[in-house]
Amino acid sequence: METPLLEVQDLKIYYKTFGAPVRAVDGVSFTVRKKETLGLAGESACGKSTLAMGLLKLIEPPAYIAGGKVLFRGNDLFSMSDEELRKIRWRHVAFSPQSSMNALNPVMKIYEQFSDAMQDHRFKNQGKNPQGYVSTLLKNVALAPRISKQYACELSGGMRQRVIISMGMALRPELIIADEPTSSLDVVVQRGVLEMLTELKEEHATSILLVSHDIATLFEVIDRLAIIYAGKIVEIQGVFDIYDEPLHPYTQGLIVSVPTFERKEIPRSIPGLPPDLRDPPIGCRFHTRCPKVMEICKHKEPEFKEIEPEKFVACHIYL
Amino acid sequence: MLKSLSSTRDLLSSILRGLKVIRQERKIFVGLCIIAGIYLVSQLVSLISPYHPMTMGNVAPNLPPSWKHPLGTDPMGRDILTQLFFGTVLSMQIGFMAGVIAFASSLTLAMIGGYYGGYGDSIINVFTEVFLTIPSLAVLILVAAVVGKVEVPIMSVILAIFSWAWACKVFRSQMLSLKERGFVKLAKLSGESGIGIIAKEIIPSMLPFLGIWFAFIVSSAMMAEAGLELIGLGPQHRVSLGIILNWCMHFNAFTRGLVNWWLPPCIILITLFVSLFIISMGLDEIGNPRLKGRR
Amino acid sequence: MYTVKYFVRRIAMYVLTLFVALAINFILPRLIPGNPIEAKMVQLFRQGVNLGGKEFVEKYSQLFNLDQPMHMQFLLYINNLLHGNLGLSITYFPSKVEEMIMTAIPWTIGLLAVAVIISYSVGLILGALMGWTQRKEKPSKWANVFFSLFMFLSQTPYYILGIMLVYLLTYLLPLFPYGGGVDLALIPGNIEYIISILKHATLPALSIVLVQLGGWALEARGLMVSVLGEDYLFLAKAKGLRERNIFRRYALKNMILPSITDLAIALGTITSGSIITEIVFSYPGIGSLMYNAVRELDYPLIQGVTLVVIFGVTTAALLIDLLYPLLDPRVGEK
Amino acid sequence: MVAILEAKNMTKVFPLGGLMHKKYVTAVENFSFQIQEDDRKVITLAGESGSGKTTIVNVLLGFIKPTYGEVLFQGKNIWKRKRSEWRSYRKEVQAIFQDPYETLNPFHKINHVLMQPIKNFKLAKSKSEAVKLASEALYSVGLDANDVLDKYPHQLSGGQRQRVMLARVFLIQPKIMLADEPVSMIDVSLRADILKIVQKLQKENNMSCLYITHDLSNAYCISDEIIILYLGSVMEQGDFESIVKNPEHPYVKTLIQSISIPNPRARWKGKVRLQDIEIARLETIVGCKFCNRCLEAMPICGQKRPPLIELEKDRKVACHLYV
Repeated sequence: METPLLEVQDLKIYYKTFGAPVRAVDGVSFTVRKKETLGLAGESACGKSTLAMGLLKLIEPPAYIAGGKVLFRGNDLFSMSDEELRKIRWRHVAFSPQSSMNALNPVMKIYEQFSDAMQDHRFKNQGKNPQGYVSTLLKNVALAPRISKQYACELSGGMRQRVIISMGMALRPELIIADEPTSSLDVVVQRGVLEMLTELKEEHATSILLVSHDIATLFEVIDRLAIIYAGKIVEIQGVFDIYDEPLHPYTQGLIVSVPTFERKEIPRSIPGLPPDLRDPPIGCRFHTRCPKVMEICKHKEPEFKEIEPEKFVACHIYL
Repeated sequence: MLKSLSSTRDLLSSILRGLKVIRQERKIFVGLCIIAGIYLVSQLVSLISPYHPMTMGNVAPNLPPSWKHPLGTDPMGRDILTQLFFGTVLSMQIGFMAGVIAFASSLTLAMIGGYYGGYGDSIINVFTEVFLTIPSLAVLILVAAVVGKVEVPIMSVILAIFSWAWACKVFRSQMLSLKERGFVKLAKLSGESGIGIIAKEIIPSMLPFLGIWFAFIVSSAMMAEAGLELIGLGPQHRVSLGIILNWCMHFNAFTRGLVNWWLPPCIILITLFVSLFIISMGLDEIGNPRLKGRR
Repeated sequence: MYTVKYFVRRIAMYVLTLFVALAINFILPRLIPGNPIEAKMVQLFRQGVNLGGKEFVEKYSQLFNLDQPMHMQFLLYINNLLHGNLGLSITYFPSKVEEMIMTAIPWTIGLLAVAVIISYSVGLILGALMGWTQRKEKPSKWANVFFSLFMFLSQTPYYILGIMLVYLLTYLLPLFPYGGGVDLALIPGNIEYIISILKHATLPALSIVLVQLGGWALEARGLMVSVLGEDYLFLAKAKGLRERNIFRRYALKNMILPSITDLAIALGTITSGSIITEIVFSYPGIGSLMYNAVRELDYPLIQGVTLVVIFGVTTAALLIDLLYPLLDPRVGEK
Repeated sequence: MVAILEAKNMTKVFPLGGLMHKKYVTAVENFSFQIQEDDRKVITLAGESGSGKTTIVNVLLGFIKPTYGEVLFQGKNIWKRKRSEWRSYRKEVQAIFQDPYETLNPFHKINHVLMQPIKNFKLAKSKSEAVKLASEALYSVGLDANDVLDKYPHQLSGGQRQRVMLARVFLIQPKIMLADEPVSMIDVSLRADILKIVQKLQKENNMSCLYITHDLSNAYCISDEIIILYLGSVMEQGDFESIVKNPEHPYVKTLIQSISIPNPRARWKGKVRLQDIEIARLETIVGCKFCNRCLEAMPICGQKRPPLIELEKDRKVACHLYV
């Protein structure tokens, strides 16, 4: 079997507090394959953003990596030196942050923010005319070349998001991690941006890890879907399988809770509240809200495993 | 503003809550203790001191420190330690009074102007900026020179006039951002009046911030006060820390090495300023919990 | 983005500030009960100097336009100002106030400019570095030591620091001269003369620099810490830029710009401080001139000096504010 | 019959700065709508960011004054009312907001936000009655008074805070409730609960509700009618279901098609056209505001603003295709 592009093994990221640490990501394993779009869905404060940032060690104190490994093409990112990791970032794995509104440097022109990354990574593919290269990149996301001479404050939110996506593509990375790339955008713009991202991905054979709370939008573009709840991945399946036959009760509840034009009624919600990650429940973390809870769920943590080919789940029902 | 007993109780409970926070916050507690300590000791000692700070010739002049005169005596025959305690009390009183006056007026102007807007606000805004750019000391010197012999309350007012502007500008901009906040809208929807919103919604959410600026105003008023007195402008016939320094300068105490005379007032002043600054740092941490533990 | 509105507004503010300063300057001395000339005469008489009788007072009152009605006095005052005429000193009659100020002003500007430039630039860099270390999980001990030191300095009034420097470096360790701006025995123009000027200016400058340095370092540290939390800094890290470039192009640049406007606001305070410092060191600048004028109740001189100081500070602040939008692309966008 | 709340040709223009060449932005243009006394409907006001929906809320709640046109409450312009009459307007037109955390003052306990309207609108005669009222209101939204009254906002979850806001509306019993994005800050799995309470509140207390949102699929579950805004103008309005099934305006068509259905087999078809207009240049558009993104644009679309015309009963559209 060929090595996956990115392999995460039992990753743990905690936040230091005065009391017990917040276990925001607590033993997560998954892989991102070549040329695929993997969706990562979860609700607020489930640890999905922390996970996305942690993959490239972009987390800042009080967050810290409490265990696990991240292998990029077989190389352990956490055992690299800072300089080696720096060279991986953006050049091989690009990261588009959640709040793109203020992610561009307000006092540098857009072009300079493209070129500084090219310089620091000694990127030469742009040929003799870096200006023209940047213009092409901008054109790929339907922005005019004159944008490169402007400052971020002159652009709208959707334009800034597109600039960041085209910056992410500039060094031809193998993987793009996009944390809620479109959640602050309008529906139509959201669609446009995601369509562009997919198109660029096809063109350059890039992989994408798309993190979002919005399952309906994820369904539009992804190949496989991972569901994260309270710091743990509970299920990973191909997108059609997970829609047709969601395995984990949380996934089932989540899909049903999304309203749709197909039915004019208020959907069902999942009762209860997500747990406090400082003191998560013993056993399965979802057992306090699970409609199919069994006795074993309350004291034994279900193992995350592949019950059938391509079907990963962590639930006692299937063990 | 307090319409009923229940709101008085609310206020009391919030003050108690504030005191609890202060106890927990080490910086504020330490700062307040130092300031209160300096004031109480000075006040107490000045009450029981056997010497008079102003009357000349009661004791032999130019004595070095001894058991009878721990800091010695000055060239005019006065006990320096007694001067120091009297001076500390007066300096702190003037600074605090100036601070209260400047703080109250800047807060009132900023709140009313910022909340209601309109022409009144524009005028307040313009005057704030004018007072901000004018070097206050130049005008203070002019004022003090014109007024000539000033009494303590007038000195406080003069200092206050030149300490309110910065705070007013900052309070106003806070007000402008706070009044767009959701809870102000909600209070309006709940039928609350403008004054009610300022008193019950906006000022409470500014409390740590107001504390910082109060400390800042008192500190800068005292700094200006001592500066003015140092160059001979200020209340006459009373002794304050700045006036002691003025005498020191007059008698060339610095170049004659009379450390016992000029150093103690300097140390007290710096201690006061640093304590006030530490208090405001503590308040800042309450206001932005993010900062805590950063340092 | 240079918006016309900002430009016009700022200049209008400047004119208004000057006008208020003029008004204060004009009205305040006239609030004293009685005639300032008479007051001065009485003072001189007590000191044993008799200049003459009633005619003398009248003659002088005429000279200072004190016999005119108030509004005429104001118009004449403005008219004189526009002609660069600040009146005659009473104490050093018949010296012209503007000439006295002109001899004092180079001393002050030299002292102030050097002190502000050194303290602002050094303080900013030190503060920025101090803030930059806060990124790390364990900030270095040095950052804390420096923080306490700067906090201490920033809370020390100029004059106290000045006094301490005088004691330390002229009494205990007599490295520098005390008082005056230059050794008057020397002939102007040669190297020795310049060295003497520098020696005399060192202590006053040092006391301003040290206090200001503390203030700017704390300010810069605070600005840097807030920039550290910005999203663009996170993206810069995600972009895998070199540390040095992130510091320079992302952190420092975003932090310095707001501090420039702070400098414009702080000019007034700095000038106030330098006035007292000059007095403490009997440095022959504007501050000392003002101090002497106040002691002698020389109203034309007091007025003139106040006006020049206010004019200088507000103009400098205006220039900074007008230059700022050229540097920061964010101004004018909203 | 007099409408209880009516907006007549309401326009709000904001200045954008610039002294020599003053720029303006028209946030809302010629907006008219009304709610009848016995309507008791839920009307959705939908639009993207910059569509002017927040401005409409602020104008209807009397926070800002419209530049042109008027807001009538029971037939009377609210800006020509006496000061004392403002309170009665406040009593009848209430709102809940997007971010309940922002809307609750962190300084005060939950108690405060419920007692304030009781005191100002004189809903209770005594302190004990006031507490009883508050407890009942909290019970009706599924909260226990003993649990929440003494807590600070940060001690509650997002869902609980929004419930408190709904309890406040229950307490005041207004005739009209404006719900400004009430679920967009709440987790997907918990949204339905809040929507159910909104629906219950509206039905059981005979209120009319104006539901303001950018998220059409949530609004669809509880609304009867919809008004769709684009850059400050109404594009299409009428019965929600018929607009979803059969949108007429090209913008509304794109919008409805772009809304994701949680089904990977029903993905987007075709591509949307993205083009950005700077806000400042918006004022120069004389024709239809959607013209430059419209796939069906005609020459007239760039020259003349289309009027809002009635297609059939309960369906209006502003597009030259139907003139």
